[in-house]
Amino acid sequence: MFLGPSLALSAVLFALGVVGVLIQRNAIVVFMCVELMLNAVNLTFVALSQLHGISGQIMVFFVMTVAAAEAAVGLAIILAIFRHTKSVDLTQINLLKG
Amino acid sequence: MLIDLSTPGGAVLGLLPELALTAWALVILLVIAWRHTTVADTRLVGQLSIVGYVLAAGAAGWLGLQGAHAEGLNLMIALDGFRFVSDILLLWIGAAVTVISLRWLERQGMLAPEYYVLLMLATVGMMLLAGAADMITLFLGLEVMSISVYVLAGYDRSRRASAEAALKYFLIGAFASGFLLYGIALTYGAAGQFIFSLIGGQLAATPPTLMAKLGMGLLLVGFAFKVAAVPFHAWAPDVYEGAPTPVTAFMASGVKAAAFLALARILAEVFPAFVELWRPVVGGLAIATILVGNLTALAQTSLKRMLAYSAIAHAGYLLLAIWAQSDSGTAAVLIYLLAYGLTTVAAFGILASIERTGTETVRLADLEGLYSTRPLAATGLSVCMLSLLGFPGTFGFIGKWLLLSSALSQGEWLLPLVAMIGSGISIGYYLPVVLAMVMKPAPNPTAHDTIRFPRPATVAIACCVFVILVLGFWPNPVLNFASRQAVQLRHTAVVIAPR
Amino acid sequence: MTQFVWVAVLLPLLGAIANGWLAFRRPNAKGLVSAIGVGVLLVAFVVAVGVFLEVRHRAEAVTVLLWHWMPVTQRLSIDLAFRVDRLSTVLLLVITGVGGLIHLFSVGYMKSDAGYARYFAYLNLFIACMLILVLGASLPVSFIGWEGVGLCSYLLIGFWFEIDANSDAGKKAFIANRIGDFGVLMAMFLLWTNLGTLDFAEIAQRAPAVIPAGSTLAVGITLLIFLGCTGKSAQIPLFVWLPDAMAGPTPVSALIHAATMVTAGVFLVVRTGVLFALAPVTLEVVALIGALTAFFAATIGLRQYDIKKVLAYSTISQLGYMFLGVGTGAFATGIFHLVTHAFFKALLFLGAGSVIHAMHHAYHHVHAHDDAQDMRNMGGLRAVMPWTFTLMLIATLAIAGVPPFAGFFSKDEILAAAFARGATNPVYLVAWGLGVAAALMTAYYMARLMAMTFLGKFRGGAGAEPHLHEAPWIMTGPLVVLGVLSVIGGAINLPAFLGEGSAEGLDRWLEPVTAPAQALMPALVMPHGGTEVMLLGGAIVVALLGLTLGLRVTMASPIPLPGQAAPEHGLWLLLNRKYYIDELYAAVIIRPVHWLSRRVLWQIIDAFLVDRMAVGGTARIATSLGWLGSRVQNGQIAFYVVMFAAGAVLILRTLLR
Amino acid sequence: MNAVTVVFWCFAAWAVASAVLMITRSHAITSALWLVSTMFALSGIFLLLHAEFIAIVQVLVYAGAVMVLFLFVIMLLNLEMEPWQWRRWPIWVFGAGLVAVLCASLVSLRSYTPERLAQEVSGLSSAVDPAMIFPDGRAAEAAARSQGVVGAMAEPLFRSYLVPFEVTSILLLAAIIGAVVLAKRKL
Repeated sequence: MFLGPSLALSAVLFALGVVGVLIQRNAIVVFMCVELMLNAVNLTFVALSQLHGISGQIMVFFVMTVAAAEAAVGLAIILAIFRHTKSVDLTQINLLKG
Repeated sequence: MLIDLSTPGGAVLGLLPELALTAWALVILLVIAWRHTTVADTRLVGQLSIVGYVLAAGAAGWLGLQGAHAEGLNLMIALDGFRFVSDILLLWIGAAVTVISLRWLERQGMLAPEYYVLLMLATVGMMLLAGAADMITLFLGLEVMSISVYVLAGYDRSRRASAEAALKYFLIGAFASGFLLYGIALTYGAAGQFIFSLIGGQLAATPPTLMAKLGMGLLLVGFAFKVAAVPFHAWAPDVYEGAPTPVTAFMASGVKAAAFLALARILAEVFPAFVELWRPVVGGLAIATILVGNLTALAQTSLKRMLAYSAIAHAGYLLLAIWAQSDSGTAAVLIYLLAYGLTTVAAFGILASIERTGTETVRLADLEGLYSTRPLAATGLSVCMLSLLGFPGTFGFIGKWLLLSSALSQGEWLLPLVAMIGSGISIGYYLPVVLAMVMKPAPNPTAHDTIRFPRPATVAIACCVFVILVLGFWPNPVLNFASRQAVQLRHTAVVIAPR
Repeated sequence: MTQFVWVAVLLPLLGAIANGWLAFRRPNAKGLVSAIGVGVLLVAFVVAVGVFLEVRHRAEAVTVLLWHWMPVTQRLSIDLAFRVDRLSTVLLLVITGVGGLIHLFSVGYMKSDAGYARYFAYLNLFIACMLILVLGASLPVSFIGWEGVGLCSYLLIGFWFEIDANSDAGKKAFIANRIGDFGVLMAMFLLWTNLGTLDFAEIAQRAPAVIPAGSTLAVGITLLIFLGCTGKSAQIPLFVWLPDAMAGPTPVSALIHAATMVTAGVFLVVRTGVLFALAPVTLEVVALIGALTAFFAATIGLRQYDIKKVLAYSTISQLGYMFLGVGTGAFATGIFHLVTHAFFKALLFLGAGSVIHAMHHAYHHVHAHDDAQDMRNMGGLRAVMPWTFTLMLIATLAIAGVPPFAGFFSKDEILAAAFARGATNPVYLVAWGLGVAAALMTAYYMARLMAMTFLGKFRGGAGAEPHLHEAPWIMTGPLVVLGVLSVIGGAINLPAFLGEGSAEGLDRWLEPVTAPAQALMPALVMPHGGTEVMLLGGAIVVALLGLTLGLRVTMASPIPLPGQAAPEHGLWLLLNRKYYIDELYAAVIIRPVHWLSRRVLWQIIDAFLVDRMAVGGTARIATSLGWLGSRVQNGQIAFYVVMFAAGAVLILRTLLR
Repeated sequence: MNAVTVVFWCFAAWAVASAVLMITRSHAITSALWLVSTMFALSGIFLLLHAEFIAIVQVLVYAGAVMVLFLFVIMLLNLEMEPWQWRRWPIWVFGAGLVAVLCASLVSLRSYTPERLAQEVSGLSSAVDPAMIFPDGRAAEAAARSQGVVGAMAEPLFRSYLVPFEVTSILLLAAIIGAVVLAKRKL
């Protein structure tokens, strides 16, 4: 069953994703860290679906669809900013502030 | 009218407004396939898209008039007056933003008619989010809305600020989605359900568990991001400033409204049993949001950014009504969203017309003497500012009054006091706008010559301003209507027997 | 006619819209603008008279329901309704009557101003709002007017917006008022949660049963209402805006900052009299604050050189008297002074406007840029402006409290009431003492104003002198009417000993309004017989003494032009000369008082402490906090994520507590 | 500790190690590859948790398609190597502390066992059999045996969850339009 261990692993991976968002400067890698967070949550869903039935896995299926859609749009946005700044370094992207 | 949502026919009927808008969006896409080159094409598409909003609003109104309700449980989508009213509110915002975008896109050289399709799809997402009756629809609606708005925020591709706004919104938005999803997962774990009313029943049957508490906390984090509550607000000013102005209007009114409606529904249907747990959280968020939003707005010189912080402050006031968790609170949310939506769309609409082509932001100094050259625009913007300030005689006052009284009727003192202090601080930045327009002379006679008020936008803005004033003195019908719809959102869970 | 009272509100509103439209379309159609602007006021006055004639035979109030405004739940139901009773009728007459005269005066005064139509639009809007304020049947309706008059006042103060200081003054006025409004709003919520109503009639009915007399709740509610009144009526500590508000056109000062709007606070106290009757502590506070303001403002008024500033501080001082009056629980007395003050203060301001008008024209002819409002530039105007001089003299005698002019009766009644209360409560005795001292100073500074303006020789330069002339009749006409009212105004409420039939007219007239509150308070035994005569005599002596002193001290020494040697040094040179007694007096009493007035009270307390620290300081703190918030917003996504994580942790830890 | 448990912990260690490496690499491609590695590890855990379909889709869609898109964009942009540097300011120490607290809150979920969850859901004070409380879980296992893994997913997906399934089509449509609009050279 591995319910507890899966939930803990999920939490650790989620936290690692958050840390990645914090420390990385490359917009693409930051986005990948967000994907890691989504994956971590998927693990929670799957672990719980052993008890609660197939609906949890169906949710995971939808989450993957969402992740794919986000990837398409997100990478397009990153391409768009790259056209302006010739860089995807987030520390350089701070025109808007104050 | 009784609708069985478990059958395909019932689902189609129940989702008629969303389906109508989506179908019309597809029709528009087909039109774009042939006509997407000239200014006239863009304009045509924009005008056509308004039909979709009207159709969808008609469908929502029809369902509402038929008294549509679900046979058994609300599966996937809610069938109650609250949803139909939310739908019409959101559709109205979508249509109004479309109208103020009509000539603006041409002026700014953004000739891609897909803009209107994305606006429609975002509205579909907002309607699904606000009307969702289970977590899956909620999440998907949220994502449909968010993905469309991420793109819209970056739609002005010639400006770096727009791309930056899109990137910031996207990265932090996706990050927040992760929290929200985690919340959904843990709530699912604690209740074994995705359907709101069943989760509510399950959670009410047993004392709060660790998993349920964490799930609720993470869901609150996700929504706090969407409504831009402090300290999850930091993205909002940057994104609002960088996005194309009509899109900013859409985000500040529509996205925020949808998130608030969904939050009201979730707290009412899923977590009514945890009310004592989440109240301190929502109250704390409200206090922080009101104070930070209002104080930081004081320091702004760019009008768009000032309105962004003001939008944050208004989210704080709305949290007050959510906090109250009562029928009058829900009615206050509806009324305040209407008042705030009308005002925000009108204010950003005027701002969009004042903007010069290109990248320059409108500063306070740019408004000086507007009253002498463009009296109607200045009057309109003044009314908007007074309504946001909560000046009696405007609809904003009615909204604020209802918010405060809904919180006060729960015997709460601190929150209304903070709200009134915040409202006092807000004089410091709303008033200078009126002051600059009415009391300062224009820096030079040609200062306002670049301002263009296209007819459709003027009509839409004038309607908004007129309604703000009329409802300020005669809000009766709207108030009665809102309170009738609000009571349909139950604040108690149907407790199911423990398994 | 009572049922048509809304016409009196609607017409000025329509006038405002029409004039606002003309301001953009036909800015030069001044004839049309004046016809609309003054016309609507005339009709409104006729309506007011009609209402008065009906109300004369009817003691009970009539509620004119327009439509339901905010019926949200069963508990809260607010109608947009007007309450026509004897109190609102009095105010209705004063506002439309005095307001109409000031409109008429403005036709002449603003004749050559470019913003003529805009001016009348604001003025009409102001009248509409003021009428909503006094006619409102419930607190929220009155609050619309309350906020509306604030907005109009703010628009009119900054009317000449080309000058930055003017719009700043407007802003200051608005902020001070909003602090007060906060109090009113809080009081409204308190009333609503406790009484479940905001209707004036129902408040009066339910409050005695629900709110225990002397309870914290009663004191809290009334103090909050009074906070609103201090803002609107320029009392300590929120008076700072009124002197600055003189930046607007002079008829505006007359209408808004003397005759009508600033008295709204007094009106509100009387309107919610039952609540105040339940809170004796608040009444003491009201009386004491009123007396202190009367004294404090009069002291500052002693040493001002700007003619409008003198009148501004005088207004604050007189408003203090009104609050002293209502603070004794003698509500009708406060309203009495409100009415007479409307007459003579409007007259004073319009007279000052006439003087400024003349000075301005004269300077305009010789292309001088001296200050047309500085009294040191005036002098000797009696010869060229006999009408204005005579009328202002009447007003001076009225405000100083010389019988039989209007101010004498009202001011004396207030002091008598305070003295009577003083028999049982020493607080009122202190207030009475302050009031008498303020009366002395009032007479002094008014005599000084008259002497500097009208007596002696013209100091504004020989070139300008031939161009001085009396104002046209459209301006002097309203002054004459106000002059007559200032003379006979006291007749509406003569003291009892002057005849049984006509005496205490206003007291009896207002009795249906004030009776519920009076029933809750210990009866006020007014002094009679010997005491009354002594008080009356004392008041007359104080007034005459003040006037004589003011006249003599001012005329004793040559008045230096602005920017020349300070008078203090000049006085020392004259020490052993002709006016030895006066100079001794000046050295021992007048100069310390002047010093106190100008250096301590005005410069330190008013300008520095209240103005800079309290008002400005709050604004600065808020702004710097805002700046801090703005710095946190550094544009770095990672930083935003840290804030996000902090929020998430806070929320989760709160829930897991 | 049986063999399955050992395998689970191996996968877990693999996932965490890959994730740590992913977030600390200075080059985007390396990070992406470590993310793929994490996803493989997770898909192994999904298999152990009896979610075979999800495990396959994880490899096919996530690791196969989405990550290839990432790699494609990274290479398209051809970013130069950015030198790794720790953020110096105390604010990042503060941030790390916050994430540690966040992580600790969430890791407290490790105490959950099927028995505990069953007890909490049922509201009973004595120990209960999870199989009694969670009939859906057993039903899913039975469906997987009778209809096959894909069938057990497909049945509810196209019946109960038809509406969300259709909503995903709107989602993808919006994403396609958005991506095209943003990425087109000329509007």
